[in-house]
Amino acid sequence: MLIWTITIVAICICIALILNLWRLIQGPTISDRILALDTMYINTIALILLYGMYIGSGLYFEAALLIAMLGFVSTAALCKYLLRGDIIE
Amino acid sequence: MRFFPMPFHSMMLFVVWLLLNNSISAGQIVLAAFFAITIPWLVKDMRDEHPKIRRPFLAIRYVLMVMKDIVVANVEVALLIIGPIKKLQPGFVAIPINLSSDLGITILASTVSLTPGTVSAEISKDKTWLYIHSLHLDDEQALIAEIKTRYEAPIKEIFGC
Amino acid sequence: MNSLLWLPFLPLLGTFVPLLTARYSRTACAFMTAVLPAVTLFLILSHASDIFSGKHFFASVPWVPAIGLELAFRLDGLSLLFSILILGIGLLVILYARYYLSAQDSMGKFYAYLILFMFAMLGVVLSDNLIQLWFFWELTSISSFLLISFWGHKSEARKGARMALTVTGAGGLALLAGLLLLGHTVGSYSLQTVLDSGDLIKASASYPIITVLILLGAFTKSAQFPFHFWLPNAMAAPTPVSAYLHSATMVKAGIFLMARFYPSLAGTDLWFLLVSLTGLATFLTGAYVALFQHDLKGLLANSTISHLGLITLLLGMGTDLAAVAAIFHVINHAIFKASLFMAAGIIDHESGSRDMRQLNGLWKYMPYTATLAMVAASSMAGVPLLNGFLSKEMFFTETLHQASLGSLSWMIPVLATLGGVFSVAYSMRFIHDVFFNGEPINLPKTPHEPPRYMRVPVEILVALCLMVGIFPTMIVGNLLYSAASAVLNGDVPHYSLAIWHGFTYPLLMSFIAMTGGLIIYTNRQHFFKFHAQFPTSDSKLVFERVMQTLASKAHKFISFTENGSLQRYIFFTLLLAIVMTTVPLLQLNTTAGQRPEIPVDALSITCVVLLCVAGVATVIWHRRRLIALLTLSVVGLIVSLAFAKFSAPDLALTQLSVEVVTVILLILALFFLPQKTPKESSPRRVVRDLGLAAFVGGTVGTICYALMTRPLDTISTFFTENSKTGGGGTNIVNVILVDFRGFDTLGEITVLGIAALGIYKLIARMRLFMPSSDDKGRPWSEDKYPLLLAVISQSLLPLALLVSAYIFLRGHNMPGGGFIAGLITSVAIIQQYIAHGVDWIKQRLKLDYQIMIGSGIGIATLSGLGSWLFSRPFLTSWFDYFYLPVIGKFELASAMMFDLGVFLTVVGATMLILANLGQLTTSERATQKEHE
Amino acid sequence: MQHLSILPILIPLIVGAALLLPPLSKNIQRQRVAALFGLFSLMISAFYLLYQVQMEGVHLYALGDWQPPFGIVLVADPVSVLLVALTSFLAFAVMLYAVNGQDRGGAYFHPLFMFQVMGINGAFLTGDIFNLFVFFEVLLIASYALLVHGGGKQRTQATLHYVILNLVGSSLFLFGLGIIYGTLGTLNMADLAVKVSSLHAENATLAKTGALLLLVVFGLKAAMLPLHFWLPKTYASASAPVAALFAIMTKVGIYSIFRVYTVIFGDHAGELANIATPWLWPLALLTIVVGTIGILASPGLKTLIGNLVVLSSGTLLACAAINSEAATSAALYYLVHSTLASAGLFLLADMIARQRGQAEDRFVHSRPLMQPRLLAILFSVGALAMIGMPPLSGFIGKIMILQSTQSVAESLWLWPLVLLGSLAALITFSRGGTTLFWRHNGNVSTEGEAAKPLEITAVILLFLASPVMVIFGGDMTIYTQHAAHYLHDFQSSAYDLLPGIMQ
Amino acid sequence: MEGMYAFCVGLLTACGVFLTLRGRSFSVVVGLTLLSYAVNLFLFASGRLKLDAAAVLGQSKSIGDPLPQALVLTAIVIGFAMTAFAVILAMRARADLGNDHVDGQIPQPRHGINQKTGGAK
Amino acid sequence: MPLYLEIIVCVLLLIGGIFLLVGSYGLARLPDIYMRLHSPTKASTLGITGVLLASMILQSYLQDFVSIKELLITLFLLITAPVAANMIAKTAIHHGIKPLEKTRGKSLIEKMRHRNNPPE
Ligand code: NA
Ligand code: NA
Repeated sequence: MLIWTITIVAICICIALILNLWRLIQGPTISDRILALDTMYINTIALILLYGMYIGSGLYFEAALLIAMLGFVSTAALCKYLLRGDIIE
Repeated sequence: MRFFPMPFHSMMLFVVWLLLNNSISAGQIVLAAFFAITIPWLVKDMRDEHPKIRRPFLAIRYVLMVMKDIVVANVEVALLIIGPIKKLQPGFVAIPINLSSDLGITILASTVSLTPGTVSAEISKDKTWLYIHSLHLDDEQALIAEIKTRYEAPIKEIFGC
Repeated sequence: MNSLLWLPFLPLLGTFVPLLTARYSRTACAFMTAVLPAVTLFLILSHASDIFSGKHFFASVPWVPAIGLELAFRLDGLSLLFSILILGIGLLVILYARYYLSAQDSMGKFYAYLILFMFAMLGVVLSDNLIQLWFFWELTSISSFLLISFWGHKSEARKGARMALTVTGAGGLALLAGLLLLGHTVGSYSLQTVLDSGDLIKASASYPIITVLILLGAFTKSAQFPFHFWLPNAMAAPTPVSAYLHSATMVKAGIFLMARFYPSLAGTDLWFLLVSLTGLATFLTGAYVALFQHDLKGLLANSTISHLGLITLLLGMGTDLAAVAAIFHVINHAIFKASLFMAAGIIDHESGSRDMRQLNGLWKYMPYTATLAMVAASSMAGVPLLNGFLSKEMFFTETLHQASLGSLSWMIPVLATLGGVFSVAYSMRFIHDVFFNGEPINLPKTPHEPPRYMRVPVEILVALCLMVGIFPTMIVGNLLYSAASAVLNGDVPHYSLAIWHGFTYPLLMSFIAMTGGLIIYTNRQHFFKFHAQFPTSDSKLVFERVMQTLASKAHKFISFTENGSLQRYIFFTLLLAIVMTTVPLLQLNTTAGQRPEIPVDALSITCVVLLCVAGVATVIWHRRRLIALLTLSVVGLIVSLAFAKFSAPDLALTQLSVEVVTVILLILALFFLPQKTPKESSPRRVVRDLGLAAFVGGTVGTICYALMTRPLDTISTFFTENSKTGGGGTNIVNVILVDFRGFDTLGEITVLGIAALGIYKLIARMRLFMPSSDDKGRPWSEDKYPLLLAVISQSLLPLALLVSAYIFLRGHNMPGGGFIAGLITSVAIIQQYIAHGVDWIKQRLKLDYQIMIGSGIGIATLSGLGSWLFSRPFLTSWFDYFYLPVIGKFELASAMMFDLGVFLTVVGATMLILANLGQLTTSERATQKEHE
Repeated sequence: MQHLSILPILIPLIVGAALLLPPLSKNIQRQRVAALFGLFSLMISAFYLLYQVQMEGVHLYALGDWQPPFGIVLVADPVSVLLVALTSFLAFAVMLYAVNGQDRGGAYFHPLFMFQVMGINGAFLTGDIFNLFVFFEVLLIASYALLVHGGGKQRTQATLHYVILNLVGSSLFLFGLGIIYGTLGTLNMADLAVKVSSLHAENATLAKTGALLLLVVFGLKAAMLPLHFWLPKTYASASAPVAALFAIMTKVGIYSIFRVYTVIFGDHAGELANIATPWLWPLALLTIVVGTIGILASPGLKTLIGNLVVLSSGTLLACAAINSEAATSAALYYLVHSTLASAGLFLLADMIARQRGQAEDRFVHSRPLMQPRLLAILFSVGALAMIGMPPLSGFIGKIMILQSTQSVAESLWLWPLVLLGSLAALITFSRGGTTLFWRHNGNVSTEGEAAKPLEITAVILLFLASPVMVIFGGDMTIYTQHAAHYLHDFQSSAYDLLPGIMQ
Repeated sequence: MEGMYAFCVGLLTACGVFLTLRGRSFSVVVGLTLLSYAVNLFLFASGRLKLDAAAVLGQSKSIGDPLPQALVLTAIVIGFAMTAFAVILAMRARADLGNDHVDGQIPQPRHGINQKTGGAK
Repeated sequence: MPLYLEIIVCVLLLIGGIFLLVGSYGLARLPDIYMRLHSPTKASTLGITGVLLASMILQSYLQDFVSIKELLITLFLLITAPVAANMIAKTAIHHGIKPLEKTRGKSLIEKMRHRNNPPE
């Protein structure tokens, strides 16, 4: 059952990722694209956790944690660029 | 206070360390304590002054309430998203706020973003207005009132400002 | 005779004498300079009697055996003869130059060059080793360059010197090739061996090429046609140089070379054709051209060419007697030509001109010098009772005995006589035009006799002309005989140096030459008119033009290939790479190997789609820079996912953290670089690049696939087995990084540290263009530090540091480690910079990033050095388990120290880059505002 | 001295790190003293290492005490120690020049210089192919940073090209390493050499692509045609001490080619035996041609030297293609000679340029020099050495190279090209020299800067090597022959370096 | 799976190469970054792909080849350093030379070509 | 694994998966940037929480001790998601991106852009 659920959820996430990609490519505004990327980070976190569950390993937790931490920084930096141009001022 | 310039953070760090290591062995506790002391000591200069939590229990209650709201909000929003888009009535709302600390404003804005169909979009220069975007705006005044009573008031109380 | 080893070096020692004594009086300097050559001459002469009696002297010590170079000298008849010429005439030139050089000329320098040249020449003639011979040969080119360009401020001197160096240098290179081939053929670079292996050489397949190459060396040096043009231009040198180099010595080096290798190379048809025809051509051209020179030295130079041609012709004939005649003429020519040059120098010196159209009737002004010059010139013309007559007579005799041209052999004596006619004519011109022929015209100075001692060298030489001319056997008999015997490497045929041989054909030829010469000279106006019809070609101009064309063609080629386009350079680099890899790849029959493949799943397909779409989107949108950056992030993200999926958690972590820092850097770059990318690639260029890109990508993909589908045995099992026991950690990757291959990591953090330092250098004093609005022309927002971001960032910092500590500490046993921890810390700090700005941080964070880098690398190195205390190699790790009450068992390892170094370097480097870049722009903005 | 063979890497590393730390970091005088002291001790240790290797044979230094082929080893053999000694000597002389003020053109000159030396020495000493990559990167990144030293548009421009090209090169390097590891499963060069012989069929084909990719990478460093474009401009625009230090940079590429294609893919490599030769030979000859043309086209002294470096690279590559002991020996001799001579010339060009006002080092009419005689003497020495005319060392190297050709075809190609290259150098040097020193008018430029005694000492030190290499040419060539023999002897250059592996 | 992986590596390489061949420094840097991704994936693949085989003792069923992972880690770090340098150098070049073309000057379109295309139109 | 645990994990996972999908679906579907902002900040955050909880339970079971470090990710996301949303909203407002025609209070955008107070 678990494997099946994981598969179903994985498919959900795959669709979600494709939708994110679609938005990223489609735009229309740059803010949309950043948002899409940010969402993609979140979906990726789920994907990694799911994979860890699938193979029954806890080794990938830190990767998920890092995406959570660093994805935010990169979103913030991108937005700051759009707002101010200079991100470190 | 010399050892704990940021007691709340120290506590959090202590817990988080143990969380991360999934262990409460003596060695990890020593390490947790070590980091709970050193990290705040390292970063204490890197902070602006923030008001202290005056009412910790209220704070906990607030957190729990927000968590519940998040779940509810999400279900609501999920339904809205899946439902017919044409029926959605989005809107911008300006909410007057009366919080004197940046931390308070931040918590309020974050809460608003996490809960029912609203996202904090902007804060006015003089920090007296919070602009939000609502996914489905039925009644503007009701929304303002709900946010002010449900979230702003407890925050004010927690930090005493 | 061991003195032979150091004897040639006496003049070398002597080069320092003039430099040291130049500060004293000129006479003293000249005298002191002359001492060492005189001693050398004396020492060499002291062996003369032995050599005359048939003895040869050899001396050698090994020098560079690898190339067959020995320090090897020989003193035989030929060497003796040339040594005497070099040192004897050299001494006279020293004396002469004492008076010739003006006060402005640096006498010390001149003498030093002169003696250096003397040394080089002596080395050439005394060499008993092919390589060493070439060594000195090149030295003569160099020292003659210095002498010709002695008056370097004059354009002709520079050009003449360069021309001489170029031509003789080129010949020298040919000679080197020839000598190396010769040595290779014989199997030895010893001259004696080579001389004894004549038959072997002539039989070998490389004989023609050897001969041609060696002759090229000889011909260029001896100004043989068609390489003769440099010699007249070398007349820009001070006259003592001309007298010495261009009459007596250097130009004779080529002759010497032919004489030296006579036993090895001469006597074949090839030799005859090359040498005698070249000699003949040179003999005639020189003689003809000499007649029409207006410059006194030009006339002498061309006559030198002609006489060198004569000697070459003799050497080419291949008969023993011709060789003897050649040697004899070498002596005679050296004597009379040196004196003529000196006389010309005196005339130039005392009258201020060398133009024979101005110089007239000098007899009245300098009768004594005129007498000397006339005797010498007569000798040149081949007037009986003078030495020139004797050797010319021998020359005529030999031309008559020549049969190698078959039925055309009669031409040789005829042409020789024709040459003789012109010799007489130009000698006449020298005498008549200068010393008689009316009054001088517009001379800068009133001519008069030179100082007493300036004439002495001329007197000695003219005296020699007479003495050799009248008592040849007594004066030069032995010398000639022993030299000839050396040239012929054995028996010398019978010859007679008598003045009178009866009424013979040669005498007739001499007579024809005399009368013909006189006729031509008296009718010179017609000849001058005839000659004037031809366009004068100034060899200097031609040479310069050729050189300039060469340079400009080269320049054109270089600026065509190295056109400064990086795109082209990269294109070629990749093209070469792809050609080199695809050629072997064509031999690969099947791409897929035996290894079973992992089945495909939906998740992977999704990721592949994401990766490919994002990658292609990056390319398509590379001109919309921010979007390209976003798609690039997606690619990075998927790459980290791939690492995670294929069991490399450490890689995933590293890739993720590096990715963020890279994106931040690129965002910074976005701000400072122009916001728009114009479309400038032509469709053709795009198609070309796409083609190459596809080709490269295809090849890489193919190889990658081929590799992955084939099984592999690696050394990695060792790491797996020893990770825990030997490295003390369960995370094998980390143990490899800090222990098994810690040295790589040390290098890697050094790279990072250096990059930071380099970037700091780049940032320093960088003047930036900062757009005041974004790419759509919208002004920037006024909200510098958004409130939410600022507050939240502060709260995240301690958390991030804790995570960083966690990642750091677990690294040895679980995915993580110093590098990732360092990047997390850096990103956390960068976030504070983004949220709060530089000034805010500056007041609060007192970290010297440079010191962090230094101490990071230092700590990592020191942790490696620790093992020296235990006599183990650098970076030998140490770890142990300890027990403490309460805490329990824990591990301490030197690898953690190492990892700490890594951590510090990473943080220091990243922050040095970003913080300084931020700081710079902030201060710039401030100043800009001030200006406004 | 158990640790002697790692000192050439550690000394510059430690001194470089120390230069970033107080009390050295803030005071330029102290930095100079420390840098000179560091390089001097480096020189001593390098020459002592050379002596030791000659006396006792190859030093194998297993880092971390992990035996080959598992750990990284340093191999101090006759070839590598020769180059290390050369680098150390060069670095010391160049630093002696730089401390007269050239080190002021920007921050971190001394530590970067140290790291650069560390990278070069590491690349020479390492016996591990991935570690070679790492040291390549160390020396490259340091060279990037040093290249911009002194600032200026041209420098930035040249650096940009240099950096990007080398980044592409580094990518190719990694592709190549991936293929090598993916087929052979090991990284130790000796182990690779042993394993490569047992490769068969398809794996051998794959390995071949990797090996040839590496050739492109090394060729890029060595300025092999058509990868040479970057060199003349880069060298001409670098500040003098940097350009002089760069004289050894192309040699790193050359060295790697010798090491990799003699030891790993040499005679014993089975299907991969001597794979580089068919490529190397024509490209080397073309490099010589292009170098020669470049020499003729050179408008100034620095460009000329840059093109001479290309020429010498081509010559050395031709030696590598000939692939014999004699050729390797010739190459080693010529390499040492050309490195020192070109380095000295770069420094000299700088002294000349500083005295000629706007004309700088270009071959044009200008004001007279302040120290014409001194500079002219030094110039002649450098020029003669570079052209390969006696009495300086170039001729021995040239003759060794000419003598090392093995077949008529080889001789027919190489001899004319090498000799014409010399002729081109002769022509351009005589044109340049006469112009620089004699074609002038007016007074000495007031903005000119006379060469300082230490600077002159540095140049003399570099040039002095040339006559020394002639006078002691016998010993020197015996050494290079010995080193070449070592490199070509599979037993000593491969099996002996794998103590734990059964043959 | 290997085929897809190889395809991705090839595609990334191609994208990287194409961008590296562009004229503006930003594109080139992006291209080099893509290329370094491809390189890292390639180098990683030289140890062959394995699922659930993290090189951590006691954590997974089997153990993949840890050596290429360590090599890739080194390569990533070095690549990062190099990219950082290239980015800042691109800025510096822009500051010094006034434009962001890798050759330091904007190439002038050649007249001949313009005329030709103009004529064709 | 006990069935009840498996069921809990599966339910949590499914909830997470669905919310994640809905979040991304909204992102793709909703008509303007301001509306799209809602879906990832909320739906995805909740979705990830579901997956995290599931992972927590499963890993705790698999590794035989309570593994609650996944909470840390939740914590991070809860803290950062609103800020990210705020930043993106700010960029959209700064760029003056027009909301859907029927949006109420459109006039506020100009005020927000300059962070002024709303008109009285
Ligand atoms: Na800034
Ligand atoms: Na690690």
